[in-house]
Amino acid sequence: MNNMLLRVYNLDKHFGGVYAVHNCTFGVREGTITSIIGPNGAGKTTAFNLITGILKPDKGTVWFKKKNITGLRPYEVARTGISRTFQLAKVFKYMSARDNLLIARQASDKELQKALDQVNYARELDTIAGELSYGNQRLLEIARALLLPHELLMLDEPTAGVNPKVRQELKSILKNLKKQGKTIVLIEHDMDFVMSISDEVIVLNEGTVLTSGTPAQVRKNKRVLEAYLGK
Amino acid sequence: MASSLLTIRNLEAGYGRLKALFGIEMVIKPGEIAVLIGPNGAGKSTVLKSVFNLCDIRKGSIIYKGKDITKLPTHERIQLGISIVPQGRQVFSNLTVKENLEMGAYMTKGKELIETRMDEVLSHFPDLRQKLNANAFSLSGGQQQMLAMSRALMQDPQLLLLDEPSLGLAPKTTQELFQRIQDINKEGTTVLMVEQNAKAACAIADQIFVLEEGKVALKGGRSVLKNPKIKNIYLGGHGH
Amino acid sequence: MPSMSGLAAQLIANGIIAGAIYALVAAGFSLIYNVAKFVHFAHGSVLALGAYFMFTFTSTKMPFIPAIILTIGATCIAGEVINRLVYRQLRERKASNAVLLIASLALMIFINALIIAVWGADIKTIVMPYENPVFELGDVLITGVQIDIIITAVVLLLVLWWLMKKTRIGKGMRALADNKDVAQTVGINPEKMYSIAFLIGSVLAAVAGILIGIEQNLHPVMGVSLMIKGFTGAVIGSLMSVPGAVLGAFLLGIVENVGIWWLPSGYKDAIAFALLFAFLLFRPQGLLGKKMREA
Amino acid sequence: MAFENYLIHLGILLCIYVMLTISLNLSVGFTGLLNLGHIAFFGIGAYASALLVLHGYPLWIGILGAALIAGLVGALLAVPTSRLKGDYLALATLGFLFIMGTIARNWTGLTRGPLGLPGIPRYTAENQTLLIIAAVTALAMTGIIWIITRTRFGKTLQAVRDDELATQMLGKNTFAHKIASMGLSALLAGIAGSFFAHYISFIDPSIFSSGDTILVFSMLIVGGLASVPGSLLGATIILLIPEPLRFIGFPSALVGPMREMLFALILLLILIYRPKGIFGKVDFQ
Repeated sequence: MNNMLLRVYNLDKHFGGVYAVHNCTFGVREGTITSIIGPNGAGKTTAFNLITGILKPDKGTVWFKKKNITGLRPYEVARTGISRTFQLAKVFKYMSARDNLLIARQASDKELQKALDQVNYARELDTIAGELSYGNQRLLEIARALLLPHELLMLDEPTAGVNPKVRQELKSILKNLKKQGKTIVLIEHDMDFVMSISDEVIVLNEGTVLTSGTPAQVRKNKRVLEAYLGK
Repeated sequence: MASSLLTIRNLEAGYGRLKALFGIEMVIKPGEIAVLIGPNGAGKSTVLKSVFNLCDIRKGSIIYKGKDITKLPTHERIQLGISIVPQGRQVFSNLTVKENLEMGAYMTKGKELIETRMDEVLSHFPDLRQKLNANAFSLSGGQQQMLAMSRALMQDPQLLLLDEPSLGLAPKTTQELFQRIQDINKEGTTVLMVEQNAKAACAIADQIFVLEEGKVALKGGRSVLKNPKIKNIYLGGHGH
Repeated sequence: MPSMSGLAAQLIANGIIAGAIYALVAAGFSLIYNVAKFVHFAHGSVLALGAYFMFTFTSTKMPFIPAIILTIGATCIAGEVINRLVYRQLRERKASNAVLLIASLALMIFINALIIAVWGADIKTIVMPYENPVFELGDVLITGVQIDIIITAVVLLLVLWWLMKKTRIGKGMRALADNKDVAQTVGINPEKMYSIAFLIGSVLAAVAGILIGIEQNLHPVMGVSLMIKGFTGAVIGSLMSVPGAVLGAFLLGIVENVGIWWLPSGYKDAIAFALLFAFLLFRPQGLLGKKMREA
Repeated sequence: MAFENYLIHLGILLCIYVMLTISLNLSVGFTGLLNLGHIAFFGIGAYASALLVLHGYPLWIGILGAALIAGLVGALLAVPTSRLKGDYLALATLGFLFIMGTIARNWTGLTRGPLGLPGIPRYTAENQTLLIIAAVTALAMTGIIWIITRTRFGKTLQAVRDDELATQMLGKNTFAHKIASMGLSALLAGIAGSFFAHYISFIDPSIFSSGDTILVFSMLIVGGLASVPGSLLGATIILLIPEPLRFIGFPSALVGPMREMLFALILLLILIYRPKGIFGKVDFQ
């Protein structure tokens, strides 16, 4: 059993009396694809923002490669080897695709083109990011996150707003990355996508972990469907 | 057409480049409670926003009482008797409860008419009556949601659109809220509601639409939740 | 030699007079900021226009009251012209607040230059039909006009408070300032509200222009320094609320005038800028504002 | 002969405004910092250079002092202000401009207050040589900015402009980048200030003027944000358009205000109809 690359203990974060995340504890095993699912407002994106330093937790700790990274600033977290994308793709809209990628890592055009091919990005390096379709902006952001030297890739709803063809490609892309030994954790709503590629699924509800396990275990668990359909 | 208060025909809509709906068909009869459920990102809220012209409609049309209102500006829809309670307990936090209600009747002329309607509305939400002079930000989450609904009711709408009213509310408050929605419906207001808490919403619904990826996947009465397809829609596993 | 406490009393009185003027500027400015959500820096120049209109109308020997009414009317027209020709065009093109701020600075420069071109750069004084008696209240010397300033400011601010609290239009503006999206769902038309906010702002600017024009003399760039003082007062009190801004403006007037007890009078402006800078950096929400959420 | 001198005078002014516009472009156009305090650094540079030389230091110490002092103040100002967003950053930097004006007016011991500093020694006797030096400096600065914006540092500044949070998540200390951008931008403005002081050989507190702030912003926006050639063109257009006013025979009292009204009007029209400017592709955020 490979060890836990990322561990989160009793994370708490509330906004004006309402708990976004409460006593949230989970781990991500190295070399796996781990998905975080749960109904709207379950605290999935807040958990991502707490791990990557965008939000400071009120209580609890975050450990990465056995090092406590709680409270580090986002650029410090990135330098420890965590690379992430955002719920709404955040590309540098006035810069070309090439310049977007060069911020992550200096590389030759050949290498950059290879990074883009890896995510089936269908446009040249010179196109300005702002003029791309939403799907292509999403792929560019993922390619950029892959180029940044990292050991953990965090994707926040990678399939959101992406057409079904690209969605299938994303599945194969993530599987290839896993083959190369990458560890991936993603927030996702498309259940077909989650159930078909995840080694481990963590179910968040009302800011805390309801259950976790293999896709089959989670699908069978009555309380998960109940969380979605409500009491 | 008389049998339909609101008809949505082949609706395609989204936000800028992001498409969310891929052809929605829906007929809502006067006096019923219609509920839209479905997994996250299925486009539930976008349907509601399209009826109120709060997003970009690409194709299809919205017929209200036989009239095509797809392109009608927002404030004219209010005069037709449609009002909306947006998602997330949106209130005028720095105004008092009474002022929030008065703003609901902003387009109404005549002080007495506003007073009588305020009494009617407060009869549905009695605990707001004691808080009339309190600022809205001092209310609890549940009270804020009830204030947002009362503000919409001040327009005496024929069609009330509710966007996830139970979000962030405790189960007990949600039950109380749904009871109030039924009372309001009994007095003749048609309700179109988007809800994540599918079980509680379907318990009071006359017609249920289950949305998946911008299309209506399932339609039916209160028994629709028992349909085995629900599990696949919510937890995937269509067998690829 | 007046006793120490006498001098202190006089400084405080001067502070209240200055505070009253700054409050009128701050009220107009923060109303527009709250409702239309951008910094209308040319508000001071509109005030200066008011003063110069008053100068022109009174120099035609017309009676005092019609001169005041004409001045207010002309200033309101100027305010609406600015709102419609510049800001509305920018809003329709989805310009960001940064663009609106730069446009307001350009307007400020434009109006100041216009005043110099039309009225000339020399100092002007408004001829008062009746003389300006000096009263002695204990150790404090205060002129009739200065008393008028305080009374007019207090009355106008109370009327503004009543208008915002008790009338349908006032509540509509506060609702729009609070939550624009929800305001539109109840049928409030933002552009109409912006025009009304500008109208009220212009009336306040006109009255402030008249009062200052009578009490001090007129110079083309008077609007800029008054705008900075009114704006500093608004930031100190709270940009988020008109009452907060008014309180901050009175506070600034007093602190500035009492401050020159220790510092040479030339440093009155420096006190204001130091306060502005400190509040913008360390407490942008002002004394009364709620902590703004960072994200 | 007189017309030739007038052209040389215009040439020197143009070089100074190119220095100001291209340096402003670095912090506003390339890094997205709405810095309304740029003219404060121009003034600081002018005073620093004039005071150093008037106190007996050689000219090159004056220029170096102007650059370093303005640059240091720019960097220091960036530390507290770069936490602020959009409006508040603009207001704080504008506030800084007014503060510098007040200090210049009241610190009579150092700056002789409203009397200003007369008799500032010139770089060179004839204006031709000064024009050449100014042109070389302006083009050098333009070259430096052109190169910087193509380096990795320059690309990161543009990433900070487009999305600071995403830039942080790529391991970049955006706080340090913003300080460096403001510092360098101020340093170059300081040099422009030194040129101005030693050319006009008299400066007073009015150098900290909001009018000039709008003038340089017009030049920047007309040319286009984040466009180096745009800044050159913008400075030329805005400086030359009002010049004919001098010859139409308006009373001299009218020329000054007419000039200011004209470029304020041009800026408003550009903001409304062509916010991206001629060459620009970046909008204000």
